Amino acid sequence: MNIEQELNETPTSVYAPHEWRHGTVVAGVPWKNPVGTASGTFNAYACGRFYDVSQMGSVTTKGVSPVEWLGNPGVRTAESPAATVNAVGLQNPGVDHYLAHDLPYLKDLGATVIANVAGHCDDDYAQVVEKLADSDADMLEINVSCPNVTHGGMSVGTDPVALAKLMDRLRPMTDKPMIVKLTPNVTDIAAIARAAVEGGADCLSMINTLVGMRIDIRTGEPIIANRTGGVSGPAVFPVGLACVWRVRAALPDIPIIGIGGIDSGEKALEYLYAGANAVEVGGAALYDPTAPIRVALELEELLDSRPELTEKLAKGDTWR
Amino acid sequence: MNIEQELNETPTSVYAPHEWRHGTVVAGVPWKNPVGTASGTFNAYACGRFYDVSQMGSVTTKGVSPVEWLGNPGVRTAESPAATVNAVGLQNPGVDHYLAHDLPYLKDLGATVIANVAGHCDDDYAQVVEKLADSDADMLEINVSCPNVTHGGMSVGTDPVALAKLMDRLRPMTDKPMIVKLTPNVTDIAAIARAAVEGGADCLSMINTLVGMRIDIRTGEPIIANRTGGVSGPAVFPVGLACVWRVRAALPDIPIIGIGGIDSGEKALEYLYAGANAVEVGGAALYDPTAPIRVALELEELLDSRPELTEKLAKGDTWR
Amino acid sequence: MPTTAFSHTVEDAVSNGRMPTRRTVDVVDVRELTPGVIRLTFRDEFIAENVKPAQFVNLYSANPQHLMPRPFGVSEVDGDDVSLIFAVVGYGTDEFAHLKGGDRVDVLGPLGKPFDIRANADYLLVGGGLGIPPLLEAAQALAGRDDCRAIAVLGYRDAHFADVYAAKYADEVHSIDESEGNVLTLLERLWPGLQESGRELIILSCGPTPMMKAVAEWASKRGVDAQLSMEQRMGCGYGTCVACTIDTRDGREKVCEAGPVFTAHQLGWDNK
Amino acid sequence: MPTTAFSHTVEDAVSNGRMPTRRTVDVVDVRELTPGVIRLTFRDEFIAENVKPAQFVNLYSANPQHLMPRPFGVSEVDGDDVSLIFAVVGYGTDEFAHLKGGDRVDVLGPLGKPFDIRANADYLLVGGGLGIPPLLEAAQALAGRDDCRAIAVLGYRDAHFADVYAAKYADEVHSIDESEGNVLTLLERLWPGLQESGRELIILSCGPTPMMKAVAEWASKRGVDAQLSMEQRMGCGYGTCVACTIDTRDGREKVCEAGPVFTAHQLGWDNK
Ligand SMILES: Cc1cc2nc3c(=O)[nH]c(=O)nc-3n(C[C@H](O)[C@H](O)[C@H](O)COP(=O)(O)OP(=O)(O)OC[C@H]3O[C@@H](n4cnc5c(N)ncnc54)[C@H](O)[C@@H]3O)c2cc1C
Ligand SMILES: Cc1cc2nc3c(=O)[nH]c(=O)nc-3n(C[C@H](O)[C@H](O)[C@H](O)COP(=O)(O)OP(=O)(O)OC[C@H]3O[C@@H](n4cnc5c(N)ncnc54)[C@H](O)[C@@H]3O)c2cc1C
Ligand SMILES: Cc1cc2nc3c(=O)[nH]c(=O)nc-3n(C[C@H](O)[C@H](O)[C@H](O)COP(=O)(O)O)c2cc1C
Ligand SMILES: Cc1cc2nc3c(=O)[nH]c(=O)nc-3n(C[C@H](O)[C@H](O)[C@H](O)COP(=O)(O)O)c2cc1C
Ligand code: FES
Ligand code: FES
Repeated sequence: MNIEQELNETPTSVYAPHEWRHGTVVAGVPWKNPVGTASGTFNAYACGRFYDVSQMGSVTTKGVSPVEWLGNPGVRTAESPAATVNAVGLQNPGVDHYLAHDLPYLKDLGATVIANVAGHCDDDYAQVVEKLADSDADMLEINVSCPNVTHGGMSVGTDPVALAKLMDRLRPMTDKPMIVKLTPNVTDIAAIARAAVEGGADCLSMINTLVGMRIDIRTGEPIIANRTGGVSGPAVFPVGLACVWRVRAALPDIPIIGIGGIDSGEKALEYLYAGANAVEVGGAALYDPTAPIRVALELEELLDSRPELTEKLAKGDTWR
Repeated sequence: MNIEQELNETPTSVYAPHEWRHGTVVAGVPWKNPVGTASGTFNAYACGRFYDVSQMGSVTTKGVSPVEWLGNPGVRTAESPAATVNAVGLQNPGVDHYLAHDLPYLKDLGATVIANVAGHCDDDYAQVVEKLADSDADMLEINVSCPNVTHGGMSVGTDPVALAKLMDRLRPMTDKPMIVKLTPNVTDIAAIARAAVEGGADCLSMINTLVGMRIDIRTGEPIIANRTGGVSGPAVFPVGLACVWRVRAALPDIPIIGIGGIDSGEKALEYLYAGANAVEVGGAALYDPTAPIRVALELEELLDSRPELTEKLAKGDTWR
Repeated sequence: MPTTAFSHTVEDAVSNGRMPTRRTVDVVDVRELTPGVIRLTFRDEFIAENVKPAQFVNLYSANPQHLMPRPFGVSEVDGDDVSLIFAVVGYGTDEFAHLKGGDRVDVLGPLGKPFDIRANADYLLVGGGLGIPPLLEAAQALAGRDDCRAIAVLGYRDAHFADVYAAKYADEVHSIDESEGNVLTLLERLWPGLQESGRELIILSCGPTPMMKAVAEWASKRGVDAQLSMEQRMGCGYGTCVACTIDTRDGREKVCEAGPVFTAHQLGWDNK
Repeated sequence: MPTTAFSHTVEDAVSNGRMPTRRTVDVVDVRELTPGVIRLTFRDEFIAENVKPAQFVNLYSANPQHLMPRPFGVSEVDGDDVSLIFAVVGYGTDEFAHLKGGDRVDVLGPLGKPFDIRANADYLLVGGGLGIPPLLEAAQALAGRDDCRAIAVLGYRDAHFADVYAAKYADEVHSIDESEGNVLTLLERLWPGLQESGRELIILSCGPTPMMKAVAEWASKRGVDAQLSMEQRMGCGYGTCVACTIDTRDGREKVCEAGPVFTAHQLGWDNK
């Protein structure tokens, strides 16, 4: 059997409006299709030049902090095989700017919006969640998995006790579905996942980037000013898939958004078969601006011949 | 500057004997050049058909257990972007067979041999080390990082206490330099490295494979019978490099063998600049049988123009 | 960038007593035999001179995200031209199907243990679907010999895509498709006439595992030796990674090195 | 395999009010101007029609292990043909240097904020080395206009590889190499004659950062406005990843979106 034959031969436009055939529900929130954009690789204005971002299952905005953050200095990106290494360090103009600009802009377009929440300490996260609690954001994603900030970020996401404590504080602040975004840079991702769920997470997303680096052999020094960065792109695909598989095995009922290395409908489908409720496209958008919408369209065609799967998705259930 | 210009234009043969210009010393053991072969991707007879394996800086043999192990059943390998996922499960004919066949064969050829030691429990490791203690092996590598066995393997390599206990037992059993091979599938590789060194490791090697998987979208089931496997190949390069960088920062004096995604002299050189004493080529040999010797030759040319680095290597010192 | 400065020529390998490593060769011809079944011919003197029936070659994708070997049995050799026949089933075979004469492709080989072809015997070449190619190569190897007969027994799903190649070399070609039956149907039909020559009868077979198992059992009941060419997912194809094992009476063996050819006895399919 | 079933045509994008995404275009010509410096021409109607001076395009490697964009300033447009000039410095540029007419390459663009070219002014196009290409495009844009003059001031390490292209469009071309001095040497030499037209004098510059800084300071002292085209490593080239920032008086800005062109004032290089 040729996989290609599963795909419709009539060209489907990545630019034109589309009637989605296979929607899903993630932690109670309807998505037009099971494909979103991952945080930090999506910018409403930049991506909106290339395709109608409201057509995505959801869009996740860049990590937002209580005040403007400048992120890391200098060179922030390097290439690695089938991947990129990035150390942006969560540069963003702060939550007030977000509430005044990006969020209303996206909601006016009709997008389903996940607000990614960043912090250097528990107070930071709490301040952002407080401001987003009654906003128009559809879901909040608590980013405890950024490898490129010294405090907060991954240091919380690698420690089940710290994570449970943070969730105890954030959970009562809003009724919005709360996603916890997990890092693969841990010994036992299921243990962290359990801590997040016990702390009240409605949903988990994984994976954030793997810690990695590149060195310039002309100078012998790291290419990225921050020295190490986060690896994303096709290279991390099997790692993200195994994380979803393991967490699904440990927690049969929690909604999971699968992220990591997705650049085609087939790869998105693998995540659904591993037990994800939905997926997000990250780094692929960096070298192919319409990758997220293309993946959504490709997945749709693959789902057309998989009624058992689409029935489950429609109800918010998962394959396993 | 064009990197290509750094390379000699005269073809160098991967098949013919070679006079190595830049040797090194790893934990007291002289290597003809800083490039070895990684365990599990090297078989003396299979690789020896393609090139003179004694020309390598070292060769590390497949994990060896007290008795024959059959490894995992069924499909053991799957492709992933710029990588492979494998779950061999340490199939090997046992230490007695190793001592009777592979080891003498390699020593007769003049190879510098690292014997990779596998076990399901501390007793297993001890039995193998005991038999290898007075063998002709030049170094022993304790594999506490295989992700594809249920007991032993990675379960020891992710737990500093268990690792220290194992090393306390193995260390007194032999005078041979003892390498501990680390897994990247941990929250803090430097903590594991410290435990290994405190337990008496003379050298560390890293990384073993990352946990990953692939799913067949025709069936919705994992391709590999063991479901998850270990990811190796170019994709893991930036992860391995960052592991070496971090362990070198934590432990300035311990010899380190850098492994992970090396398929060219440039990539080998990045590891040396990250602080490795030497490197090993693993998965690249699976799709290019002469990759290990080619990498050694490429690195040699790059080292020709880096006398500060080669001086350090010659003494067994590192760049950082 | 840098790998170019190293010499990988076949002559260099051979003069140093080594097997040539992965190398880039010219594609001579690519044609579709029936929808989704492709015959690809490339030029490589080393493989052409050395390959034996049931040995295989690795092809490699030109896309460096797809690194793993794609093993294919050799189906025919013509001068320095080496032909394969394969089904398009995934990424690599789709890519190779779109090559054309004048393109280039990376290969390694010949690899694996061939059929054991003994003197003075009659050979039943029993192939199913994409297991047929190595049997064509076996027919070609037997074609020159007076002391052997080659009787091809080929089963297809529908189109009889390989009959024309089998007919070039085999003494007899019998083929069948699913509308009529399978190779067992043919074997039953042929059996009475097969014992006439008085020579030893040997089965060489390649195809889907259930088919080969049935063939082996059929042969065992009749006291006929069978050699079966097996498949397994491969990590390297040349014996270094231990990915490709199957369980045999001799233990868990590498298909790429101990095989792909195993006897029915080794596989435990001879009911002994 | 699957991405082919989707329509990425420029017409489709434009008719839906979108910018066309990454697409494959035909390479028309590739030539080496001086060792290690390449001029590559590809055909793309959309870029040819829309690109403005200092805007850039992303090229992408055909090797899917090398995914990141390679940004290059456009140096000339001729009908639908778009030319770039680049130095071979790494993997991607080496690959592009080996393309030839008839090959294909993936592109995205035009990207970034162009030079602000106002009416009724004299332009000093001050370029250094591989910063020269966008200034050639600026010269071309100015070539049609009666109300502006374009004076190219070009500095090279050795070979004056771009003079011939500058001379096609600029009113004057002055160039220098390291054996004689740098662009500052030329600016000093030209300065007395530059004020004669009475029109506003504007500097457009691109080149190594130390050169641009010196040019900006030279301009500032003389009350001349300077626009500078900057470089930074890019993750996407179109504003989505925030990898490409530099620090300006307006904050930490994306070079690919707020730039590559910044004023000397924005960069804090005007000593005000
Ligand atoms: C010794 C041997 C001889 C073979 N000879 C032939 C032949 O003559 N004609 C023919 O059509 N096929 C043959 N095959 C099967 C052929 O190797 C696979 O169909 C082919 O590798 C699929 O590659 P792909 O890239 O299209 O599939 P993908 O699924 O994209 O490949 C991914 C990986 O899985 C491996 N793989 C996928 N399917 C198989 C399979 N069935 N067997 C082994 N590996 C697989 C690929 O090699 C690759 O490493 C042979 C297999 C073996 C082991
Ligand atoms: C807006 C802009 C316009 C440019 N215009 C030109 C031009 O007209 N002519 C020209 O010769 N060069 C130009 N450059 C620099 C050019 O982009 C790099 O030389 C090129 O990307 C190097 O690619 P590589 O694959 O050969 O290098 P590699 O080192 O193999 O590339 C690895 C990664 O690093 C990036 N990279 C490496 N060096 C640079 C660099 N100096 N600047 C930015 N990214 C880099 C690459 O884009 C790639 O993502 C421009 C850069 C920018 C940002
Ligand atoms: C440039 C860049 C910036 C990112 N910024 C964020 C961020 O702000 N918040 C977050 O949770 N994840 C961030 N990520 C991680 C991605 O959302 C995603 O989890 C990761 O890249 C893996 O998916 P991919 O392989 O599809 O890129 C960022 C990734 C990249 C490449
Ligand atoms: C097929 C295969 C088998 C392996 N077997 C072993 C083993 O027996 N012992 C061990 O310590 N590492 C083993 N490894 C890990 C490699 O030695 C190496 O650490 C890893 O593959 C990363 O390097 P690479 O990216 O160069 O392949 C194996 C890897 C592969 C691909
Ligand atoms: S495929 Fe590697 S040993 Fe057989
Ligand atoms: S390169 Fe991505 S925002 Fe500029």
